Amino acid sequence: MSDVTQSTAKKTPDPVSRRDHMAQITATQAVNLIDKQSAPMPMLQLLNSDGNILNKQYIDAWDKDTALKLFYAMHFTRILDERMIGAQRQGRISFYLACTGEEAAIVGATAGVEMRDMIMTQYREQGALAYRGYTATQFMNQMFSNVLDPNKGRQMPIHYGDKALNFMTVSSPLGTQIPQAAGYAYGQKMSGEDAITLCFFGEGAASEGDFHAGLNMAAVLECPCIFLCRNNGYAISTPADEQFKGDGIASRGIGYGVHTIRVDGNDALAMYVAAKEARAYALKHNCPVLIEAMTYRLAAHSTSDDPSGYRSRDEEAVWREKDPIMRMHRYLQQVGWLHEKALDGFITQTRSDLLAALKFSEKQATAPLSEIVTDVYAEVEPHLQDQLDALQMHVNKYPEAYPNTSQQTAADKQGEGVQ
Amino acid sequence: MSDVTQSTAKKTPDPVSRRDHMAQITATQAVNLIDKQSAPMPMLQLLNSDGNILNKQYIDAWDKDTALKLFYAMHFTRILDERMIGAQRQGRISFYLACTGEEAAIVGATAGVEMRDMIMTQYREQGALAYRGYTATQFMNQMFSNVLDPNKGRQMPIHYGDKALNFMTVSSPLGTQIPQAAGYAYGQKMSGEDAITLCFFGEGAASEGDFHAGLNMAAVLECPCIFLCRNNGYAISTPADEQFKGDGIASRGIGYGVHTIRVDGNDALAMYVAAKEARAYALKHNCPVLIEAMTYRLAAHSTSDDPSGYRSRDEEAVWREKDPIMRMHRYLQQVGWLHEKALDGFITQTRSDLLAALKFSEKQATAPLSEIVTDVYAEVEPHLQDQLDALQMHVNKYPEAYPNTSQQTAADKQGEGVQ
Amino acid sequence: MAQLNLLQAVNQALHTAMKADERVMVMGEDVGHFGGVFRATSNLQSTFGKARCFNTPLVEQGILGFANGLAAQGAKPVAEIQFADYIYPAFDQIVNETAKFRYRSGGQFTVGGLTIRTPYGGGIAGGHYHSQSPEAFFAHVPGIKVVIPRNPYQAKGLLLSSIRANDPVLFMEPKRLYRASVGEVPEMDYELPLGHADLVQEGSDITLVAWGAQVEVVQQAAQKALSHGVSCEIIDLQSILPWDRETVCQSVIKTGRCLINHEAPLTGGFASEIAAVVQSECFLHLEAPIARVCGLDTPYPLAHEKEYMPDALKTFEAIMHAVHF
Amino acid sequence: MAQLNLLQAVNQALHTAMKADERVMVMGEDVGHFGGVFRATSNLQSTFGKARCFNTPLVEQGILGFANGLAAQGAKPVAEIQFADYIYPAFDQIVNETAKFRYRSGGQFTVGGLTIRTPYGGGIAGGHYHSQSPEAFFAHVPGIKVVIPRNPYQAKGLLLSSIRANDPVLFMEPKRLYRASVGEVPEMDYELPLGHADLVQEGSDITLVAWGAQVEVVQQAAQKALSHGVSCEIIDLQSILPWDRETVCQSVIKTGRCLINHEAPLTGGFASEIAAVVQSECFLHLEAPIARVCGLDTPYPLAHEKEYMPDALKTFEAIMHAVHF
Ligand SMILES: Cc1ncc(C[n+]2csc(CCOP(=O)(O)OP(=O)(O)O)c2C)c(N)n1
Ligand SMILES: Cc1ncc(C[n+]2csc(CCOP(=O)(O)OP(=O)(O)O)c2C)c(N)n1
Ligand SMILES: [Mg+2]
Ligand SMILES: [Mg+2]
Repeated sequence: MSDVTQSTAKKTPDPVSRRDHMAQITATQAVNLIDKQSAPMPMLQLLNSDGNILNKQYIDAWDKDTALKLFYAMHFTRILDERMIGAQRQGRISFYLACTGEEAAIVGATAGVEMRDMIMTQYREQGALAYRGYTATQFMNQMFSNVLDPNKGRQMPIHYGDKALNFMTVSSPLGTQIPQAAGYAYGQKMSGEDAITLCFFGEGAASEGDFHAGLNMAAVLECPCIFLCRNNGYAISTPADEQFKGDGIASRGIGYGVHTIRVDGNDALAMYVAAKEARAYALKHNCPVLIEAMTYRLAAHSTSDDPSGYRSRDEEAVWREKDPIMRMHRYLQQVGWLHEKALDGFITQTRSDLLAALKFSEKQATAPLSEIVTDVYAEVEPHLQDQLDALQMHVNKYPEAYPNTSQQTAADKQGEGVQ
Repeated sequence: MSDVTQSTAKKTPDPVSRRDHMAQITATQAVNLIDKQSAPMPMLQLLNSDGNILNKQYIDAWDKDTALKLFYAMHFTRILDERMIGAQRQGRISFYLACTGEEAAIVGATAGVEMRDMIMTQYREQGALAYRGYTATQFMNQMFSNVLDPNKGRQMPIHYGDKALNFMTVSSPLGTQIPQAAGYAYGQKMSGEDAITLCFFGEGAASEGDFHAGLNMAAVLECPCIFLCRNNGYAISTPADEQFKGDGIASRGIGYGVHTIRVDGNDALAMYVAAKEARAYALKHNCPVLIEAMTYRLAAHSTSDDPSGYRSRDEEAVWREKDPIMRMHRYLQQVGWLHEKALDGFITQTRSDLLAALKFSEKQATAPLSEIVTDVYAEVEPHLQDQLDALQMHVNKYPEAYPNTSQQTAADKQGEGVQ
Repeated sequence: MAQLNLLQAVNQALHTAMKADERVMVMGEDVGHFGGVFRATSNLQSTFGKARCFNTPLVEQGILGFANGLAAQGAKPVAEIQFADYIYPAFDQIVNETAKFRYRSGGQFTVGGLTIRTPYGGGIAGGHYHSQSPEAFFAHVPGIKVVIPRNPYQAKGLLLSSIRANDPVLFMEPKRLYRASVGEVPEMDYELPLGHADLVQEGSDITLVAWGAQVEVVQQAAQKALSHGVSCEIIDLQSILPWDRETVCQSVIKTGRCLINHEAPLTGGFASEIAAVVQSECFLHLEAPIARVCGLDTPYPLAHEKEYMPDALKTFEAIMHAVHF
Repeated sequence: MAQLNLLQAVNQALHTAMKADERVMVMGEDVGHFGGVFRATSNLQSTFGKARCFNTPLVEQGILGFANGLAAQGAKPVAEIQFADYIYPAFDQIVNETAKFRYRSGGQFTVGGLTIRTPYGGGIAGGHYHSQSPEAFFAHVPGIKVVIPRNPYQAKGLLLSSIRANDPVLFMEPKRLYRASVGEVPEMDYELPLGHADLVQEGSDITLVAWGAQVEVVQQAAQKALSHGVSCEIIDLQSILPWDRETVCQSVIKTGRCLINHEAPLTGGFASEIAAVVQSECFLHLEAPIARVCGLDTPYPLAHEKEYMPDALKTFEAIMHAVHF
């Protein structure tokens, strides 16, 4: 028996010439199937539903300014959602996707990292932009795909992106940003930046192969990043229990050797603290940290979706009770930081800002026709120039058939192109 | 505080109308990063290096016939490896890939399942075929890509496949068989078969996205299969510690909610018992089981590889001491089942069988030229018939340039085609 | 006969196939209880049970990997990829596995029972991740078949053939026609042959080749050309791989001119293959260069979607150019 | 000047690029200490450290995902895919991400610094998983460039240009020439322009277009044709996307005939694009149909590799057929 232990649990491999992929493994003589219960994954909660702090150690985790900024960004996001769902119903935009119910998870985590950190998202994280100061007009320009959108109106509504705010342009294919975040963080480390990458995704997207690739590579290649999974119970109509059989996404961290924390995603303080500590840990140890935010998608998947076909009102009601904005509201009341009137003012102001921005943005022109071929390559390659020339001639011949760009084309020629 | 536990650790979700993806989750108020140490993964060992049984409970785990059949298949595999590495050095075949050092993991697991179970492999699992009775000539026909290979010589050496033995034809792209195994097992379940799928792969291949897909889908869709990862420390030159940072592959099972067992892969009895129990469990519960076999690739990756560039002789020597065939040999001696003379006879016979088969197979013709277009589709589509006709005319015009098939073509026409 | 839209025709085909053969199983993201994001799989789960119509986790490579294994076992999986734009994570499983399964095993193992359904194409303000037409990628892959219907009647008949074919089939559904295209669909079980083009309209001056939603675009162009005295023959390819070279070439030999229209980018699109074959087979009959009216060589844009599209006007212009060459 | 083989030239280019710019980083399976399964990355890790030349886990979609992120951050990753046959798991990251990164963000974010290196092609008894030539798939993807060298001199100069280009480049290396192609390679740092074809040999009767390892095949065919009195002009495309339409079309206008040769299957191969453009641009000058001498529409076989290949004899036959059309 001693021989067994020696041969299979050798603890001191020769560092120079001899590897032992079993150095840390001990032996057993019993046939036991290990199951998920063997690694319990409790969820961090710092605020209860009354807004009381549950762990006094975190009483000074943030200051009033941060807490209020975060709270206002949550409100901004909620109001934006309401406004845009309305706009979509009115046929003013083609598509919208709401963050409702997940504001604490997103804004909380964003507040917990630094402005110099890169944020990569899935699509439901407009709260991160709101916290970083993206304006009503900026949101609207993207959603109306007009000439003022720095993404040049090339993608559907909600595919925001802003270089200045370190917010990577959203891409629809799910999960692709996960290994990209690892690579981006590796680049940050290599160029000596004091910054990490914060990468958001849904529990549905975590089923993609890219999730596996990203977490494993980040661990092996020592990338300072935070993987933040919003487990909101649904991927469109697919409930979490048809998505995985493990204990959420957090339990996967163990398998990758990635430090992991599960958090109550409707608790802004817990999200803030978790993100802040995760950031510090990731930077200090050059490693990824996985956060699973347990939350709920109160909204429909998108404006194309009607959840009444796949989940009960009953279930939604339970979660409406757990509204993260409400909880934060109570907390701010408890600690005496809430100025109700200022809040009302902010809400009113935001509503009117958004409406004004909407009215402004929807009137802006489309980017000039020539932009159809730019940014495919660094330069417009000859074959694309030829295609543009032919297209331009065609549009000139049939201006009425292409009303969006035929006018612009004319305007361009007169040097009056919209900027 | 009571409120917290209620809202986040609800244990009795309404079965009809209300889902709760957090029903099993408890709350904590401490910020703790969970790491891989939280789920220890010991390794099942039943034979020590002297061949003594470590757990008397398994003293009758198998009978003499099974043990000897398994042992002979291990020997057959080892001899085949030696012979074919030689053949490759002599330039008789282009490529070979040895199983050496991993015979117990592969043959042990194969012995632990039933003949009616489907086996899908990566490429290093010829021991499974040997156990199931693939003959010397069958091996050789594949490796010489001749007309007698039922796979019709379409793939490189070692891409075995045999329908009669329930052994899926090997495919080079790594990991692709993992989700396929889940689907195959689902099909077995749906058609009411009393059978599972046993799917082998390496710890390197377990990095592929297909691994993630396969394990998760098998768990969610309740597929009766065994995923058997051979963790042999290397993926070509890449050591396991540059492949992952978790505790091997076993620790990932937790995250998928897949029952898992880690086994000493050089211990044939432990592998046999683990596979047998895993099979029973998978069938009974309609679920996957993950087995991680801890072993070592004693051979070079393939005949194209020279491991001296990336690992020490020292390290190899440690593992040569742990030779699975030696351990099994000692065990058989201990229990009095070994007939040394019969073994010598088997070895001598196998050597001469293999040599004879090699000499036979290398002389067999290539499949007829017409086979170049069959099996692309169920029928030869018109465009492929046209391409074949043109090719055949071309070959007829320049027979000396296509010596392999020009003769055959002539032979075919005389109705003398090799069968 | 019932008037159905294209979605309903697909749904009816699935019902018919599942009823006739219990080995037919439908799988994909949200295809279960919900019936798919477009509702193409409505009521399949309630009719045939959760074991035969099931949601998968969100992993396209897994959907195809699983479906390959399931088909190898003898079942007939109909796997949905929610949008053709999201088929690329499954590219390896399709190109290296599905398409080579039979060949590599000498016919011992096949995934001939597999059908992959996916909505494709633009015109729905979807930008470059909800508008792609990736048929050319798959047309370059020996071992699968690629089929595209243009209306409900074809959709049902071709889908039934695809499911029952002994070869794996990629069945691409023009999503902008899902509700827009309505027509008579027999309630009975019928199949339309794969690999055959459909002669939509006879004509004498030029052959127009298209498939899926673009057939209606070239029809409009032909209409306009007719008012300028030009008679167009219109061929709907239906099958992209293998494609009906004979029908196309015979037509071009008759008309002397050829135009191919597709939404995908010009360079390396499937029009290039058709043009390459036609110029070779009809060399002595061509009176003008073969024209390709296709998407630009850019990602599919949003704001400039109208300008990007190979629409009827552009097609008309190219027709007139060919005729006056 | 030193005589190097193609592998050594690639290795030298990588050394040169990494030395000149610390943002250049080499990554992939086994590229580290081991120097890659073909040894193309030999000594990079010992020279530039493990942080700049590193092994990745075995996951192509991750390699490209990681490299996309790294490039977006401003680095210049050179990611190796061990065999082109294994690039498909990364297809989504390349087609939907790499190629659209700049476009979708209006130029705010780009992965222009990315280079993907991969060995491709047959002739090494590799069967269908070690022989594929997947260039046509990528040629249909606006937003990346595809480059293929045919000898050591090109390999170094084109690889340096690719690494430094402001666009993502897929750099495909003809593996059967890795050791077989030897030639003089300047030790200095030099670049060859992307998007330009190389006129290998002037001639008057027919234009032969090829790239990579097939250039030498068409050269052999041209040699044989010459002995039959036929003068061939030979063009090595070098860049597949964008490709040099002008050089090819000018040549065909001169010779009146065109043949394209590639290893990949015929249907939907890149020869079809060239044929489609040439028939259009050179319509009035063509004296024979454009010929395509390509792989069969089957998976790349093993036992019948010789028969499958678009070899010199088949090319010669097609030349003579075109000339006597
Ligand atoms: C690769 C890919 N497959 C499918 C889709 C279609 N799709 C869009 S959102 C979605 C569900 C995502 O669920 P989850 O990741 O949980 O995020 P949530 O919507 O809940 O925030 C699906 C299937 C896609 N965008 N990309
Ligand atoms: C998709 C894919 N990528 C790369 C390769 C090349 N390759 C062949 S074997 C191998 C290493 C596999 O290692 P592992 O899975 O540990 O199996 P082992 O060789 O140790 O048995 C690699 C990288 C491949 N065959 N397929
Ligand atoms: Mg979700
Ligand atoms: Mg290994």
